[in-house]
Amino acid sequence: MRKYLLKRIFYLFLTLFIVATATFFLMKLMPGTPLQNEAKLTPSEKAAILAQYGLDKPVWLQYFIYIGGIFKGSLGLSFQFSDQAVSYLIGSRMGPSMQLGGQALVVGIIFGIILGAIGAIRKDTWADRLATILSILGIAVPSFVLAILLQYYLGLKTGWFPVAGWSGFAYTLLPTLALAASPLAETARFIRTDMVDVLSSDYIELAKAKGLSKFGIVYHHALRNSLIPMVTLIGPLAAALMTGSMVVENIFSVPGIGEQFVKSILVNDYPTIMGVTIFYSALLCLLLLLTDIVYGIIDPRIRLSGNGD
Amino acid sequence: MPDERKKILEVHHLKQYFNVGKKDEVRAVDDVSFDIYEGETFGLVGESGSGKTTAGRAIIHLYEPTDGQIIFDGKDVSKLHTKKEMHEFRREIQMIFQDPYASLNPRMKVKDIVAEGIDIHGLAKDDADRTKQVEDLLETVGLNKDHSSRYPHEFSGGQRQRIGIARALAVEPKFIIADEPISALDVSIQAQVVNLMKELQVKQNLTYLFIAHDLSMVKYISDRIGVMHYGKILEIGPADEVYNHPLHAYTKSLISAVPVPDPEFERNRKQVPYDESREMDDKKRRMVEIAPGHYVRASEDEVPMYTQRAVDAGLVTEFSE
Amino acid sequence: MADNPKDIQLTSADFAPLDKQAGPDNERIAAPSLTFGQDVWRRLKSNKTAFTSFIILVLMFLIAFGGQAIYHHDPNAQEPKYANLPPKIPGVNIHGLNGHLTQSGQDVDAYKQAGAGSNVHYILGTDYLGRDLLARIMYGTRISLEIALIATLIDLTIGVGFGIISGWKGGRVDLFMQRVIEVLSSIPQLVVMVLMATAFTKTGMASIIAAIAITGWTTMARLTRAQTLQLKNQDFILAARTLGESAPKIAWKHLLPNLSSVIIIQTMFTIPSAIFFEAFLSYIGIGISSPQASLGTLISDGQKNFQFLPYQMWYPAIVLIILMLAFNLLGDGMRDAFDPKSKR
Amino acid sequence: ACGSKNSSSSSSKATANMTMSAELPTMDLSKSTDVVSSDMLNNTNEGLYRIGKNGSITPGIAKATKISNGGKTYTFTLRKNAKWSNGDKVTAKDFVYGWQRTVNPKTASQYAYLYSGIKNADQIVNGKKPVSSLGIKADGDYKLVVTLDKPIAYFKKLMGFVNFYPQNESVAKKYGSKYGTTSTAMVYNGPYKMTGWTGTNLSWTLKKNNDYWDKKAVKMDSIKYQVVKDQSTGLNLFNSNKADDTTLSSQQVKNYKTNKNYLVRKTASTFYVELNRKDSDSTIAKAFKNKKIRQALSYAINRNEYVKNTLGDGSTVAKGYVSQDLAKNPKTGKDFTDDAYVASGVTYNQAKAKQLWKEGMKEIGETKLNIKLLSDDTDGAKKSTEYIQGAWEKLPGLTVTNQNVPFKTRLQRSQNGNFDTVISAWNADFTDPISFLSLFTSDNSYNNGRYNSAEYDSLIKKAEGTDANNASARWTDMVNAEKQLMNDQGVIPIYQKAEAHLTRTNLKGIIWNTAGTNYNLKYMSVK
Amino acid sequence: MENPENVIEVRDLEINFHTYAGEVKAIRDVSFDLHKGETLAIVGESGSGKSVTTRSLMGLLAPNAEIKKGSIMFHGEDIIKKSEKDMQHIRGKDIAMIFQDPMTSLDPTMRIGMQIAEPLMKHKGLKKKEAIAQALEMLKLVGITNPEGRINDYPYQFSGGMRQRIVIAIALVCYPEVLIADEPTTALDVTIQAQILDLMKDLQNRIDTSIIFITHDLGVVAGMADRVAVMYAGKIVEYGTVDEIFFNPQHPYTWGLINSMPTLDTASGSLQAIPGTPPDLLDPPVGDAFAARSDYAMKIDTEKEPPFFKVSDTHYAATWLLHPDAPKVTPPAEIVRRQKKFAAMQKPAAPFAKTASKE
Ligand SMILES: Nc1ncnc2c1ncn2[C@@H]1O[C@H](COP(=O)(O)OP(=O)(O)OP(=O)(O)O)[C@@H](O)[C@H]1O
Ligand SMILES: Nc1ncnc2c1ncn2[C@@H]1O[C@H](COP(=O)(O)OP(=O)(O)OP(=O)(O)O)[C@@H](O)[C@H]1O
Ligand SMILES: [Mg+2]
Ligand SMILES: [Mg+2]
Repeated sequence: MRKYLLKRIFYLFLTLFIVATATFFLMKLMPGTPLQNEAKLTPSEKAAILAQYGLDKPVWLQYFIYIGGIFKGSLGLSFQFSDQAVSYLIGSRMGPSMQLGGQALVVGIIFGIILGAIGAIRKDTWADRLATILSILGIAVPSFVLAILLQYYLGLKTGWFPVAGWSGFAYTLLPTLALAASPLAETARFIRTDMVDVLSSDYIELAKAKGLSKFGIVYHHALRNSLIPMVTLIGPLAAALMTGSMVVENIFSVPGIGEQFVKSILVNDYPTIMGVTIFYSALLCLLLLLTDIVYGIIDPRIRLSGNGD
Repeated sequence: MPDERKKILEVHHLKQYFNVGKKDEVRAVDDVSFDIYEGETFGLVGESGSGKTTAGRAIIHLYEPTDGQIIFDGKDVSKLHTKKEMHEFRREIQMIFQDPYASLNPRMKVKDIVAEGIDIHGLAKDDADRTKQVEDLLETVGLNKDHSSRYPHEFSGGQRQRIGIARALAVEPKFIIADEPISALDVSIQAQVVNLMKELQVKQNLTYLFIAHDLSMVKYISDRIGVMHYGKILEIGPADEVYNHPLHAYTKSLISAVPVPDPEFERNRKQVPYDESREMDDKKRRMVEIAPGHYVRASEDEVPMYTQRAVDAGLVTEFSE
Repeated sequence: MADNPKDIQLTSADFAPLDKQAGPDNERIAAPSLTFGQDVWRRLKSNKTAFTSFIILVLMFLIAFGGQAIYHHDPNAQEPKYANLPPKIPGVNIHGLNGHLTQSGQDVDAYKQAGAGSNVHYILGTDYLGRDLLARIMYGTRISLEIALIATLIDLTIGVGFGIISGWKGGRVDLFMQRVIEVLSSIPQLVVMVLMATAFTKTGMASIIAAIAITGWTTMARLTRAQTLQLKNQDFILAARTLGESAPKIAWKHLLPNLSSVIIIQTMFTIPSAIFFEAFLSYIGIGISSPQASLGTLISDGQKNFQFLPYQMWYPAIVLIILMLAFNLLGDGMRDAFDPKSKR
Repeated sequence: ACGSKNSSSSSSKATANMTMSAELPTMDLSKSTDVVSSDMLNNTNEGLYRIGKNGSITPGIAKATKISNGGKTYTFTLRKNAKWSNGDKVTAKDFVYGWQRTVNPKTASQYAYLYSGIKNADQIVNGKKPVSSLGIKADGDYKLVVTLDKPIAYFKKLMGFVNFYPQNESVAKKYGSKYGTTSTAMVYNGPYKMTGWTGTNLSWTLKKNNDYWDKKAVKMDSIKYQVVKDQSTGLNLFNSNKADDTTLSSQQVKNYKTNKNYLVRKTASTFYVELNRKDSDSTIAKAFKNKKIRQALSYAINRNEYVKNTLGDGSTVAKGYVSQDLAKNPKTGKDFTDDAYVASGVTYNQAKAKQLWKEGMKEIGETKLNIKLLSDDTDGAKKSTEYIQGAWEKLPGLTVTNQNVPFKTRLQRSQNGNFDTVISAWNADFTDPISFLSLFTSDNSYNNGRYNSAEYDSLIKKAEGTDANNASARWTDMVNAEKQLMNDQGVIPIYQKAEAHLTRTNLKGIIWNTAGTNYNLKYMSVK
Repeated sequence: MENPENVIEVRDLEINFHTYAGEVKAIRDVSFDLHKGETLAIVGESGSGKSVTTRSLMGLLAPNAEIKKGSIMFHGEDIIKKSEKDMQHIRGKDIAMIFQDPMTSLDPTMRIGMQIAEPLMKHKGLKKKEAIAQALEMLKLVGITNPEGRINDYPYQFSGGMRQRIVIAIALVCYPEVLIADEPTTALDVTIQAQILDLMKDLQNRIDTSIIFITHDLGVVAGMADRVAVMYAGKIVEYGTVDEIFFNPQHPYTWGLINSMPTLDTASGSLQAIPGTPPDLLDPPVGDAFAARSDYAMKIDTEKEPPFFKVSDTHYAATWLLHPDAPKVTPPAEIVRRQKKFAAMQKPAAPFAKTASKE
């Protein structure tokens, strides 16, 4: 178990190192500098400013400085926000994203499970079909369409929810809804497929033979057995929610990291792009590792030592 | 009584370990030696997980053995380096599998399944020859040529198993490893397959390594039997002898557990328990020929005991030693 | 049970032994012979949702790729004076299809306002440059599908190849290949997209496809690897090996056909996700570049005017949603059809 | 959270909710480069002057100004009642510190180039001279002496630009690299103080600054800002009374044109097409050196239709290269664009376009031309390229390929001359035509299309040199330069950018300028 | 025919499955009784309908099944007519079932104690604690060593034989009147199989349930059954006491079955295989379904379905060979040998034959 964990952690760092290296050099290939009004500067002025950002040094040196910085927890300075540390930027923007992502994950998963379970239990009935269509709609409607519909109808027309902004729990509701659609859909589909499998397994047959009611079977046996593999979905899903929220954050003016990421891309703020990329990768790897550990803990069939592939 | 017959296969101290060096190391086959003579059927029995399949696969070189020697037709299998030698080896030795559902590619037509070996080894002159060979093979195994354009899933278990046999026969092998070819089949179908195998053995002068856990069937088809347990062979001997006068306690226990389709017999059946811990002491054991051609895995101090048993069973006279 | 069986009157002819040769064939297979494909097709057909989806997709493909033969409107022809005209179908007087708009709370005839003659009508309206929206949606669907198809092709070649090699080789090779996948899938697709946009000096088809090519195939590779790992120990593969079949041939003859279901199903999900990825890129402004259009660019353009010209968002959005629904439902149906467990 | 529901309820507190389309990147006066920070800094800080209505110069910290030495020495007398929000007095040293900090290469200010003309500024920026040699001296606490290398006609206007505002040395030193990165790591001497800005968040508030010397003039208690990047969201916020000001997109404009809150704010920003006379493709270079072809390309564009139907965001047809509402004739008060108007440079005439095209093509001996049109990949830019492509392709034998690339890529390629035609935009830093015109001198590095006219060069040189202290002569020089450029069709102006707003009518006293610091909210009030 | 000794009476059962290819006539007119305390073995080839028959007793047929005809009387009530809710009260309590594969029939994520306790909580309304306590007793009963230490383990921690014991514990925990064992030992090694079979016999004596035992291993039948029903192609073709079936079989299919197994005495020579494959139940043949594979087939077999002919009070067989007008045939040698043995057994102790078989 320990050995396995250490190995996994080693791989995690290896992955992050490769990601950091790859993004660093790729970013170096891209045009663009911290200069905001490049159009108006003379070359010598430009050179002076670039020197301030350490961009006058040879690339390999910049690379070592950058990698060295990561170990000290520094991801450099943002081009867009002058003098703002990328790590501070990420730190201050992470909160809202995590909150929204977390809420959406909870909402999505709970309703997804319900929808998926209904589909599996009532397989091939109208209820199943309805649940399927509903859940696919969750994936089929682009989040930016869903978000503006929610904002327009539930925010502006009815006035039930704040239209946009970020000052209190009420402001999180619409973005959460908009975000929850896709985890809901994915959960529902996952649970349905999995549960259909489970429901046709021998131990469900035995449970039926015990005389358990349909509810008892689903609740005590089918659900638990479908939920455990579900854990493997949560890791990537959670990571996706943090990264995928950029559209929703943009529309609802949420000061989140996703929204900032897109902005950084649009203004070529490379330190931020790199920082966020590494942050995302770290988050993803960490969530996947956690997922595996949790999976090993909650699934009695799997012992970590056994799945070291 | 030295055997004059030709040994087609010699297995010397074969070891096949999995996940070597890891915590979950499995010694699936652990120091196994036996010989198989040309034209005979050698039965290998043992509980699930005792290493029968692994032994079979190691012999046919699906695994790289951890240790030991396999000599087939006088050639050391692990020394077949050139492609051609390996190719030749692959023709001479074939395998029949346990699960008739998993052993046929569900996406291929029967004729292509059967002809696979013919294609690989280029045994057909042309398409017509290929078709004819396939049809002949199907007929040999009791199917008709209409079946050749169907897919495996349309066949019953027994029919599939016969297709598997036809596939193995297509390359005209000398030696066939049959890994529990009948365990997945219905009783009535088992007989079809067993009869077919016996018939083919005579007709085509085949040698079989017949793996099974059904002792009565093994006894019926085999000339000699090896009993495996925990990766080791515990007893080897002529089929009748092993079945009727088992020397090793494990063999005894195994045979006593076989259900017999005779209510009267069953009513009086006594099961002999077996204490596995005996095998677990750290004594050095090797195969000892207790009676002619009848070997038991024993430590030096156990030999007299087994000899006594053999004498009691009338397998040897007291003086033969 | 039978009341008096012995009373049944029979003649001795009835008891004549049966001629074995003339008797019924005891190895007969009664069921009609179905190839795997036929079997899948049959089951797909019996699944109404999936079949409808299939038909819809076929239609959409036909319209997207061949529709211009019937609807001859240049999707790029500008008519700025007729910009932002709502749908108008001659003879139909339903609000939304009659060329009327609600502007500043008032119902106005947009066509009259734009000074369009009575012979001017756009079935789905026009966009901000006065381009025919129907033509653009058809064109956009085509571009979206093209992206999806190319992404799928890449999935198939790189993903499947990678997965098979990784699974088949095992050991160190597998370990290394798994790491490659891990690294690739932990870089956000968006970053790759940005990098590609730069590498290609502009955003557009090529950079989107390149981005998908770099990261999109990992799921396929994972799936095929897992499946290959399972298959490679199957008896029929072992049988092929004992017959002396070479590895590439085994991959081609035995692995691929048996992977086909996994591959096809995954493809059904790759296609919509590629379409979706492009739509998302369009929204944040790094998608297909003008005057090319994709469903994504059309929706994100329309989305901006949603409150005033809802049709500009809805029509492409509906096409996208139907496309997504159809692909997903077909994918689900395929999964059921390929799954031997649900064999009936 | 969402306090005063409607700002029109003029109860006790006067508040308003404004929207911004981009984040606030910094509150460091030396580092501000964008409109958001310059707007915020302009309202929370004050320099020697404050730019008032129509670019007028209104009093700031300077009470009196003396110009001597042929316009090369400025002596400012500072008011004694000006204070920082931490209680410190605003003194001449603060100006010296602020200016020196900005030109100091260590600060890496990107607007230090505006100091060009102040004594030694260029050398200091390039690290050739010490910071202390900058031509600014404090003569006691309340007297400031600035020395220039040459007269700068618009120097007073420059003083209303945030990079020339004073900075409090003790505060700047205290926060070090954190200075200006949050609303608390900053000190204010203007009408408002900023609160609630963490450095990266999307909302903050301007509160009335009670330490401001002219606080009596300030009517607003607080002005809340929210960054809204999606224009539909902005409109929705406005319609739900959560915002009192928002910008509109084109389609929104179409629907709100008659709304009582509708307002258009012009910016000193002109979009124009440059033609590469040094094109690597010699045929294209040859074509673009032909005036008839250049004119044909200009005549082919129906700017009216484009601005009205396609762009529709309140932008107006360019009257010339220099933007409208930027500068007025010092004598007649007429707008620069009226004085320098050359109709042929910006009119649409398809027939004429085709005719000129044919003639031009004949002159260069070609029948077909294949050119690429480079531009940004933003929405507006895409629309422009699409439109211009459509318009140009009506000229016989001309095919146009669009290239929409990221902003920085576009810049790089324009500067490297790696383009056939490019849609460029220029926005003035300060409210003087020279801010535009200096660009097209033959040696200017931003003259991407390599427009080359000795006449033009000499006119600009005169305006910046010999005529610098003579307002009307300088005006004439600039008008002539513009006419020269237009007659040559050196560039093809398309439109002047404007922002369409919905601004609640009860918001009064907002001063808007097309260049420099756009917003002056000192006199803002709600009715 | 109502007999108080009968726990279950199945009459004229016909079950079809709807499939794409048509109706699979899986059960074609099956009738049998289950006596109190007896073990009834059902043998037959794969696909002959053994599982479907027993599943219908539990009301656990696949959704595409349709009961065309017949009744299943349990305590005077027809199970077929019962609602799903009512069936839930019968399942696990009155009729319990053991499945073939111990490796997959336990919920992998639930502690085995809980799995055994579940029926108690459901049917006896016991609290969790009491139920677990009883489960522990049951674990002891089925011979799990150190049950206290293992009650909280998960299935993967047990070997196949242990798991099958647990499955049996689950089935027996409510002391059901009827226990259906559908090939309970097919997946196990012979040594483990022997243990499990002994355990079942032992438990049956203790709690006196009636067992329906499905298998295709005649050896197992010989050891377990009191009575045997032989199924072929959806029909019962012969039934009788275990001795009658093994020593005096009448149906050619039963002959074939017995003949195809090597016994201790089958020294050499070839086994008598039944040629061919069973008929496709989509389109069952007219007459005797076995005719196509039978060496003794007669013309009538392809025309008319044979009725049951009585051999003895307890022994019936559906083959035209028993018709008084049918020519006498000689069964295969092995059968002749057995019949001789049977005759020998009958003569001296005819009155005791039945009791003897009951042990
Ligand atoms: N590839 C492998 N990796 C690891 N362990 C293996 C592998 N193959 C087999 N084993 C293990 O080796 C042992 C022997 O397995 P093998 O399949 O040879 O037994 P068997 O006698 O054929 O059993 P059965 O009767 O169930 O077929 C088992 O414990 C099995 O789990
Ligand atoms: N759900 C179903 N749909 C269609 N046909 C079915 C279904 N279940 C069973 N059958 C068919 O009913 C017949 C009897 O099946 P059953 O499972 O009772 O056989 P069995 O005697 O138990 O065989 P085995 O020994 O293989 O378990 C078979 O032909 C089978 O194909
Ligand atoms: Mg095996
Ligand atoms: Mg069954």
